[in-house]
Amino acid sequence: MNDKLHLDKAHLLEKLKQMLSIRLFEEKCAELYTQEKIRGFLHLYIGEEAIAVGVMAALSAEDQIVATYREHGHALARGLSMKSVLAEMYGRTNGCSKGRGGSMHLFDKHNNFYGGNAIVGGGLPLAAGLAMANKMQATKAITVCFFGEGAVAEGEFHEAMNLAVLWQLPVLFVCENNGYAMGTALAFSESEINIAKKAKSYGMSAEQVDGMNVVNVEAAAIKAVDTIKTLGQPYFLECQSYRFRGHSSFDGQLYRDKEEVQKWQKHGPVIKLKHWLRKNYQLNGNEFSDIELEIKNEILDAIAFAELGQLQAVEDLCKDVYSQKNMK
Amino acid sequence: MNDKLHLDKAHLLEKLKQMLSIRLFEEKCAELYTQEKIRGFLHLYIGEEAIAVGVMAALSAEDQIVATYREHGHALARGLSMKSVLAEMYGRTNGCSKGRGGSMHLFDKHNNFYGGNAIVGGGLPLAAGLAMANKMQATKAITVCFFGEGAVAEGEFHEAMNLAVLWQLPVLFVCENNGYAMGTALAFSESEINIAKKAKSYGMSAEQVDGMNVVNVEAAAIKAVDTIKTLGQPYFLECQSYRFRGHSSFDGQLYRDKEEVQKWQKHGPVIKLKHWLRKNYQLNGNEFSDIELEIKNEILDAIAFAELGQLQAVEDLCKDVYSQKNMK
Amino acid sequence: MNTQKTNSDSMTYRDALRAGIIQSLNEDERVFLMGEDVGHYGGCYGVTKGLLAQYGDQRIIDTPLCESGFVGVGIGAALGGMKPIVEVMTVNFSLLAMDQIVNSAATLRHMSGGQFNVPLVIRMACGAGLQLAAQHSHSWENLYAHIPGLKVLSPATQNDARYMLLQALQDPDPVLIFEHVMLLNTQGDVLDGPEADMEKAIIRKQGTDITLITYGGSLPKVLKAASALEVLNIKVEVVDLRCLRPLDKATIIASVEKTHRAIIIDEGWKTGSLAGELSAIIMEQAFWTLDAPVQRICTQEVPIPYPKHLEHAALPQVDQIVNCVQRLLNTEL
Amino acid sequence: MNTQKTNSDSMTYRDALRAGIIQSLNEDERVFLMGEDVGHYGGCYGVTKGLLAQYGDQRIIDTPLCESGFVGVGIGAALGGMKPIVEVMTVNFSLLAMDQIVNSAATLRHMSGGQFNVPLVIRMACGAGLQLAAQHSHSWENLYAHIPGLKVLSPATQNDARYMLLQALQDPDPVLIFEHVMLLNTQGDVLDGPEADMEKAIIRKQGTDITLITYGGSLPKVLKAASALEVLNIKVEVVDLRCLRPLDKATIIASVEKTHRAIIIDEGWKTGSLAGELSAIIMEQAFWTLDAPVQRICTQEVPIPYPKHLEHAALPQVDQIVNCVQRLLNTEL
Ligand SMILES: Cc1ncc(C[n+]2csc(CCOP(=O)(O)OP(=O)(O)O)c2C)c(N)n1
Ligand SMILES: Cc1ncc(C[n+]2csc(CCOP(=O)(O)OP(=O)(O)O)c2C)c(N)n1
Ligand SMILES: [Mg+2]
Ligand SMILES: [Mg+2]
Repeated sequence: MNDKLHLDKAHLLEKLKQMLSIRLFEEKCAELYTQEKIRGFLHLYIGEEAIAVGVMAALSAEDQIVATYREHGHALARGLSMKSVLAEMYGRTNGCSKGRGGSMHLFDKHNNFYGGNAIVGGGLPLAAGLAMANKMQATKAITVCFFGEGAVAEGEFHEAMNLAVLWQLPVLFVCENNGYAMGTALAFSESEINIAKKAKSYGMSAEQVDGMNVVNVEAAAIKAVDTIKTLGQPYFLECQSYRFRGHSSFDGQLYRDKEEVQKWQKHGPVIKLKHWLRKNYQLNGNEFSDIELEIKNEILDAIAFAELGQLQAVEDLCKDVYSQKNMK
Repeated sequence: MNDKLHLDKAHLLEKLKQMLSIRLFEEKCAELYTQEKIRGFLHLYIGEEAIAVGVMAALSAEDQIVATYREHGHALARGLSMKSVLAEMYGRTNGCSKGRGGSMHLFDKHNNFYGGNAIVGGGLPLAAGLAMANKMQATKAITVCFFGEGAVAEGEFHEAMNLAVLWQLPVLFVCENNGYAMGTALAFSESEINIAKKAKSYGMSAEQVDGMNVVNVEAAAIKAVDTIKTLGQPYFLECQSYRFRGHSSFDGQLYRDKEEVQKWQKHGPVIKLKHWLRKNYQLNGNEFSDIELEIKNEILDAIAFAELGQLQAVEDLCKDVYSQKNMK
Repeated sequence: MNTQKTNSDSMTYRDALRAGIIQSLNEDERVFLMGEDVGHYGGCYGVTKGLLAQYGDQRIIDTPLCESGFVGVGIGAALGGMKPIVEVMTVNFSLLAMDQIVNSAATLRHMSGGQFNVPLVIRMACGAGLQLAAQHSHSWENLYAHIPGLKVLSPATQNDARYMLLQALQDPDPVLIFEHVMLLNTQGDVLDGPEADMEKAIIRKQGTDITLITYGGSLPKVLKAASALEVLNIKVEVVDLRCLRPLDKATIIASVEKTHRAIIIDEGWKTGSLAGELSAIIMEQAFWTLDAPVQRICTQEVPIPYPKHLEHAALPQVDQIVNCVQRLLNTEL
Repeated sequence: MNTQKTNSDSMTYRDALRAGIIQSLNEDERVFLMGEDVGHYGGCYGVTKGLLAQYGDQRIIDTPLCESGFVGVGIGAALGGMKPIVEVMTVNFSLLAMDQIVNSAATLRHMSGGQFNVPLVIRMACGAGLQLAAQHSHSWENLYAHIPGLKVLSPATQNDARYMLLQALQDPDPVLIFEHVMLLNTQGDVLDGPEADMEKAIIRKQGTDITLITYGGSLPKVLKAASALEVLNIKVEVVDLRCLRPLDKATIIASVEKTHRAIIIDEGWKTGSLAGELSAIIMEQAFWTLDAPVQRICTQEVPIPYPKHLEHAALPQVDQIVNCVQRLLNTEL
């Protein structure tokens, strides 16, 4: 199964770079938020980068992505440019959603990125529906749905799991289990805290993966995609991970103590892969700082791009509510 | 565990009489429906009587019942009079809901009968809430929630199961698996057709019971109630049964063939217990026809009662929308 | 738009709905029908009877009971290039799917800056009259007509039942169609095409004395009242809205400017009703032409009671309409 | 009703809400608070901060994400003799619980012939202004004000934030309370009791030239406009509805009969809004006293866009109100 998984240095360096890009990009976003360049809610993916990067590595261009409000990492890993993502957070017309959506609603048709959904669980039936369309049209595409473990308690999780298995839909469900839904620890929200086991109870193939290890995630995702494409069945991955930052821009984090956060940070996805590359592939300081520098320049370009972006005309306020044809 | 279960003739005769009462009462209701004495939807319980009768036998007066739109049997088995139930279907003020609810909305405070709910799955969280109130007020009461297997696909099933186990609520869920949700066979609605197994996946004690055998149902219910009251945990019974009549007043039953219905009718709950009593307790023709006669007279009294019932004054149309205190 | 009565034939509203579904399935292979009991059962009100046998289970799909789930699947399938007709058995259950309809279907185009659209049609039975009581008799058109991003249709005639679905399927955005249960058995002419664009109101009866504005299940009552008033020599103009979002304000205002009086007949509960919106629109756009205050005849503020006489008293009725018209014209007899 | 300003003190709307919750927990042991992140997190907007430590997890209950489930549990607990305060984090998620609210909480008393009642209070944050975009900025008061069996409150002042919860808990029927997010940080006087019954509107500013009717998050904007107009010597009367169902029609009509002109300011989308209902009520009950058509200033027909300037353009604003008043009084300067 892992024949598709290349553990050579080039491949791993690429994963490192992708995760680091997300990390540095979001650290900058946090900074820009305090400067009020970005407004609304800002949900950072910091600590969870291995999931999006590992899963996207297993996908093809025609595959479709459905994500949540915590989707910067998914957008970048899927191939959206920092420019279009940051410009969106600036609310500019050169943003990936023309500035209408902001951080929680990143969309990109070219990358089959079906967005940022800010309703917890809302993306699950939608992803099943995209998969149904793919099945009906006999395309090769599969649909991948990312969601947090908090969504598992929602009725829509239950309904989507049942429909996906009942109708044998080509969809990959990726549960990003970071242990908390806002301030609610998993044990306070689920009578059964093994999420993969819950998925299995619908007759779905499901497994738990170390979401802090990009190689494990990629390997599991490749296996999942193979299964979906060959057997035409849904598949479920529970990626165990951790959110290093607060839930969103406003979060006192009263619900967990610093020690817990620090413990997880020690095994962060970026640092883990970096050390591993050092040990086994003699990754040296220069190589790493070259990558870092490249990313930082990309971020600076993105900021310049966003700053130069236009604001939509107020006259266009009600644009894109209905199709042109029907615009009143 | 079965020390509470009396298999003596008197007890079994009582169960036979209760089931037969429901059977004959509903056969008369069907007749009255064709005479347009009863209107709206009429969902008959014929074939499933053993479930309500068996479960109610295990309950105490303080326990609470939440049922569905197919609840005539539950109401009668719980102790509502044929008079108040039939008068309700006539829409008269002497009905158990003062004539406001009709067949789908039988309520009775004295019997802790929390009604008839016509939204599939709607009663599940409500029952969990009643159980929560009992737990908070440290009463001995438990709450029993009846629902069909079709409700299992609803998100509310999932949400209620999780909350009941997570919060250890004293509630008994009774799934009346009659194989069909209107015209949709279980296999078309669930990827996992073992409903008890689904319940177990939430960490709930659950078992499958022969819903056509009142003794089995009563035994299982007694065990369930014991567990709930001693351990303070929810419990789940899947009672496998069959609906002999159409889903409601309008049903061509295109979705199943007569043979299937006849096969099940051979093992109907009434006929089964009747034969068993004949074989093992020398139930003789006279005994049985005496029971039948008694029931038929009760039905005639109920009709007379309903016919004499008053219609609510049109001036009171908007009564009981808000409490008196707040009436405008 | 074809309005000749050439080869028009008479059929029930139910059969017209079925004929519309059949045509849409025949004309576009991206179209499929999904909902509770649309297949083996034949539709809770018999609308889809026979379709499963005719089109197979890939295009006529029985869903489990999970309104939010299968409506969400419909939205996703529409995003993915299909043209789903999702039947939510009755509007009474649609609240379970309302989050998907309002927060996803209605917002996706806008949130994505116009990149994605949702060509989804959702059909629901609606309305009271069958003594189905408090949870099964709702008229919630205004809950949905309030939502930008949605279009809301209310076919009141057999011809609209026949053709509005096809018009809705031509629309790139999500369209809701409300089918009133009391219309299903009514018989009427079906032409060989729609009488007007989906978003246009139609004057069902010309008149000069007063404008009666209505939609859906109330239209037959209003037309009955209009005929009764005709005998009294009162010329009523009847506006059938047809489309509840967007509203055809031009037609409404033109009629009121002609008659100077209006009554809105709406089966929704009065408070917060679509009738309120219509009254407000007339206030804003035709105030100076009004000879009397616009009136509303709506459902009483009560969950529909089971008994026939109370259900009847709760809903708009012909005599109420007749009396209200007479009061407004000061032609009390 | 106590209205003296004796020992009144100033606090934020947020602190007033918390003080109200604390008093209700202290005064009645049947009261408990349940909702997403009300406990360990301290409430998504910090309203319930500290309550878990103070009252323990039997009375401050963090729920999983399952709006329909825990609202349904709240209804059942109310039926069972408790007095639950259920927090639906924000109205934006309330559609997931709307079936329970509308088909159960609102109907149980009626369906049971008055045998059962549901003394439940549901609190929700609502409104736009924080650039939270299309799925997180809703004003859906009218979706609920349309439903018989429910009562709907909209505290717009610190004093109402402080006391309306207690009034709601005295009510034997289900009450919804909408707390506008833009009010949370606003500071104001809190008296030692409510200024009026929960169902009464309050005239926040006396005037003779025109009546401005509003509620919730729009009240501060309307009062700002009123002061601006005062400078221009225009005497505006401001009606704060407070209770959106039932509506205090007497107060509304009395004011309009005095001023002969009215504008309704409502953050809901215009079409199908509560503002429409209010305009219709004035049409029906005060038409002959009107000197000009009633106007509505509502939110534009668009899912709220993310960028500040578009969000601002979508919502009712002070300058719009000022201009509209001037237009209506033909005092264009
Ligand atoms: C239906 C719904 N309920 C509540 C919220 C508010 N909310 C936003 S994110 C969140 C926590 C979700 O946790 P999880 O699913 O684990 O995702 P995570 O944020 O941890 O990535 C909550 C409660 C929402 N957006 N949607
Ligand atoms: C939420 C909801 N969806 C659909 C319906 C229409 N409906 C009424 S009963 C029913 C079938 C329910 O089947 P099941 O739960 O198995 O109960 P049974 O009728 O077999 O006793 C359906 C689809 C409803 N009442 N509520
Ligand atoms: Mg999480
Ligand atoms: Mg069934």
